[in-house]
Amino acid sequence: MAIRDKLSGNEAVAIAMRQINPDVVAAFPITPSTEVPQYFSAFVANGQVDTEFVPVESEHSAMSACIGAGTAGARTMTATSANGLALMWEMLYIAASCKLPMVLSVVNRALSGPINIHNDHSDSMGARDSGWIQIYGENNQEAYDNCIMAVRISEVEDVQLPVMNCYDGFITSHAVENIELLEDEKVKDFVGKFEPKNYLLNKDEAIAVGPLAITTHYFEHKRQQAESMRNAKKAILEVSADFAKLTGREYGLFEEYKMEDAERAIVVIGSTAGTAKFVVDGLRAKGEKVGLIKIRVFRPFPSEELAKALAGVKAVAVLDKCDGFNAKGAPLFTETVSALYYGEAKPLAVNYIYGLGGRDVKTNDIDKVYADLTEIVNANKVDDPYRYLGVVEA
Amino acid sequence: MSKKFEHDIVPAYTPWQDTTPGGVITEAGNANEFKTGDWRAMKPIWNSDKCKQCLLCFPVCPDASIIVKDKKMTGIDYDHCKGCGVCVKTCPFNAFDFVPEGE
Amino acid sequence: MAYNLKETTQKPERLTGGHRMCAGCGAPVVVRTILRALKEEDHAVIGSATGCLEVSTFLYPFTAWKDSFIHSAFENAGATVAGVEAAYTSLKKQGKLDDTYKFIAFGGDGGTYDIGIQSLSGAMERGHDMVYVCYDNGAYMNTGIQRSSATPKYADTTTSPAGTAVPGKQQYRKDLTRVMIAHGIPYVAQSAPFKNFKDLYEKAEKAIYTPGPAFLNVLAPCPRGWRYESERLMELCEIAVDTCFWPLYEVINGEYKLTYKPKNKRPISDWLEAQGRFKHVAKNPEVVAEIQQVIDERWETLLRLCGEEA
Amino acid sequence: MGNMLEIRWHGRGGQGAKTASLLLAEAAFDTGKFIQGFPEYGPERMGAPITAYNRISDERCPIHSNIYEPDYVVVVDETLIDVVDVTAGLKETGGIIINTSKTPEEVKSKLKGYKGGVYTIDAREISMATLGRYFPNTPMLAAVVKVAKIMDEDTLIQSMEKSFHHKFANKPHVIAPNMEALKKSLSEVKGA
Repeated sequence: MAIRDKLSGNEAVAIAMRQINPDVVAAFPITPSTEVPQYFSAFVANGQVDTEFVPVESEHSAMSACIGAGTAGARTMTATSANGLALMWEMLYIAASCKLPMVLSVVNRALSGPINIHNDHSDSMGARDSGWIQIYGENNQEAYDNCIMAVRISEVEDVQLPVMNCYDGFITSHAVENIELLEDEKVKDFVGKFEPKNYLLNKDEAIAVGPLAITTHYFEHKRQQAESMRNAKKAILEVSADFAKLTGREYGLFEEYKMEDAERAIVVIGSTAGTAKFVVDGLRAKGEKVGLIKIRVFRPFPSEELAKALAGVKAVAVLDKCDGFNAKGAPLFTETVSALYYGEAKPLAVNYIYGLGGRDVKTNDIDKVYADLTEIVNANKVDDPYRYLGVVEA
Repeated sequence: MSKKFEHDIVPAYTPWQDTTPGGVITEAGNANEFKTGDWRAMKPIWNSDKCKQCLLCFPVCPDASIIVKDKKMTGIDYDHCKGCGVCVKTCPFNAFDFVPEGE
Repeated sequence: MAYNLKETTQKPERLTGGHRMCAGCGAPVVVRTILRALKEEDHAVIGSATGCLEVSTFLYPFTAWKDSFIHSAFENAGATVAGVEAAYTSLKKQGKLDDTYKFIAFGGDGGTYDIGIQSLSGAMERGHDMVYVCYDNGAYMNTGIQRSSATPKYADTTTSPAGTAVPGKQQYRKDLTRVMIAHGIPYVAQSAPFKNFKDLYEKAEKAIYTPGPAFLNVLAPCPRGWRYESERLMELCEIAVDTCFWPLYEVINGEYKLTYKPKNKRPISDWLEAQGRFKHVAKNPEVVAEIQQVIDERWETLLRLCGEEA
Repeated sequence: MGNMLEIRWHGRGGQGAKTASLLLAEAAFDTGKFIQGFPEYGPERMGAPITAYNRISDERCPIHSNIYEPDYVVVVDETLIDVVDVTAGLKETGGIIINTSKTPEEVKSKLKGYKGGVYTIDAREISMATLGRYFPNTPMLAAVVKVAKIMDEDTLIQSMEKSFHHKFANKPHVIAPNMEALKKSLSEVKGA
């Protein structure tokens, strides 16, 4: 059945791409995503895929070529990191506004400056409002699984939006771990054929894409785009349910870990969730009622569901692997708190900015957060909700 | 979602539910339905008797408004002609008059 | 088949009227001729950089393009159309498509010489089977006549205004055609709407039907930016060509060929005096002499490259 | 994670410490273990000190941090002992394996009073004798497998034979020398 292997996250994603066999991949090298187009170009060189690989001269052109290819009627994929994603910025918005299915694997890395090649989430979090669906994985298995599911999610008829498949640079991208792969045929069947409705290379109907839309039309276009993002939540759950039937691996909008009776909880994204689960197990063994929520889908943000999941806790710590520079709290925190505002209960909430520029996140760091939550519960108030974890203070 | 309009011409302030997904237009060349003739301050008038059918007026028109049928100039498409006068100036045989619009 | 203007009128119009370009604009004249060079049975996908041409021909919900058209941004027409071409190559290879498609990207000089040059260079270097056409009107006309690297020296633009201390743009124009020739692609040409359009049509035909990347740099007068009466479009092109401000030539696999040599080379003052943007220098003998010298040098270099006698 | 084994590798960029950690992960994976193999990435180029890690366990390990209290440390280049705190956090129930021609007793003095096991292997000599070139990976891998009892020797030999056949499919003549290097290393690790 499933194929047991040991792979790095980048290898796993490249294999997923081989199995998906997209029509076009256009990509530019940037650490730590570089290996994805490298591995993939070897598949191209060895005739293992039908893909036209376009080794562009910049990430801006990577996304531009993907937009050209996608609108032409090709199933299209790419990968990038950090400054590469930043250089794509303008085109990210355009891809989303064209309602263009596409999968971009974002190997999360800190944005310059100072220049730093290591992991945090400042790249994709900056792009959170570009109109892309964002799915985050904890490890190589999830990066692989999400890559395959992203293709389907992206192409759901009332969604038709591009998807970022995000996973942590180096920690996930370069670490070799056990993984279960699907057989090529199963992936092929799961993703199915790409059948775009309107496309440039339709000989029966020439189309025009990418208009100037002035005040009479622009707003309605954006409202329609917003609707697609609203529709995405259901689509993600449906595709994930199909994937679970195939693999037994269940995915939702987020993962609840030992949350049933939890009084203190951490909300976190990415590989740190694994480290935190280990800590939760330790504290649970000591009888502490702690739990964890790992956000999988950040766009669309699962507000109602998250508020419900946190309704029973007394205090929650939201961990952001990027700063928001609004002097008040980082993106996941502000989204979580605004979700709670409309929820049935409002637990005390605190934000920790952590792990910037690859600062290693140890089990002790997570221990400290749960300990702080205990203090917060005891005091029944949060003095300063905007905190840092692991930064060196004077 | 998305209502099909004639010539794919989505009117101004159309509800978002009815606008074309992703701003795609599927009726190629529907700009033909948009009349730019009212931009004209000056109007070229073609005099068929002076015309030698050299057809130089045809490629120089920015608005594809020189009507050519079976390799013969037959008239001007005033729905789209903006009155730039390039045809007037280019014609080696002075076959066009150029007069203020409305005269 | 030899060029015959009358025959070309039989071809379908691939850029319709009803677009919003200025009255007398040179760009749609260039575009119409280039598209006529397509075989009737061939499909095309046209791309455009953001600019006058794009915003005027695809103002929602109206498209003036009879073929499939894509616009995405300002600096990336090369990459965007390259992506479309890659999709075609892939789908064709997989047997998912059997019609013939041709790919043409248009960009103004701002979108080509300046902000778009990286994407253009990349697309040409990678060898996509596409044509990139620069309609060169010598400034950022879409945003209100700002100088570009294609703007001629001394031109008065809104970001190189003719002032009391500085008489307009202070740099000579970049020779983008030569830059593209340096890419070693199979076909590069410089053309303009000229006489009966034989030059432009034939170059477009070669560019489109030469396998691999091709680049056309085509002069496209802008009555507003250059400040001349709109009806003089063809006259302006003729002056540009006959003064050797804008020589007509092509380079096929590295071989230069002059496609038009003026019988009597006109003085550059004819070019300067024809346009309001040079009004402040057109009568200044020192400036005119300086420009004339540079025009002469560039022309002689070109003649040498084309194996012509001066 | 009851029986999780954590290993830290010290090497110099270009010497293959990262590759060695991945080979170890692969060998352990073949015995049905859950593994992690990851380098600590930086801008380091050839020659700079680098670190790589392994976790080997019976269950999937969710932790994604570096390793601070390893069970074993492998030093691929003995000159690093003078510049890197190689025994930092090293458990005294475990040990350190150093690539050197010296005996464990001779290097012990440089280990800041570390009281755990000290092992040495002359990977250079073994590599030169078997492969004719200096590739310390295979000897170091053999040494750590033996010292840390990651698997029995026969299992390692079978696993590596399979791996070499796959890896060197295009140059089968190097398989036998590599196998020889492996076996020689298993018998030449010194210390306890």
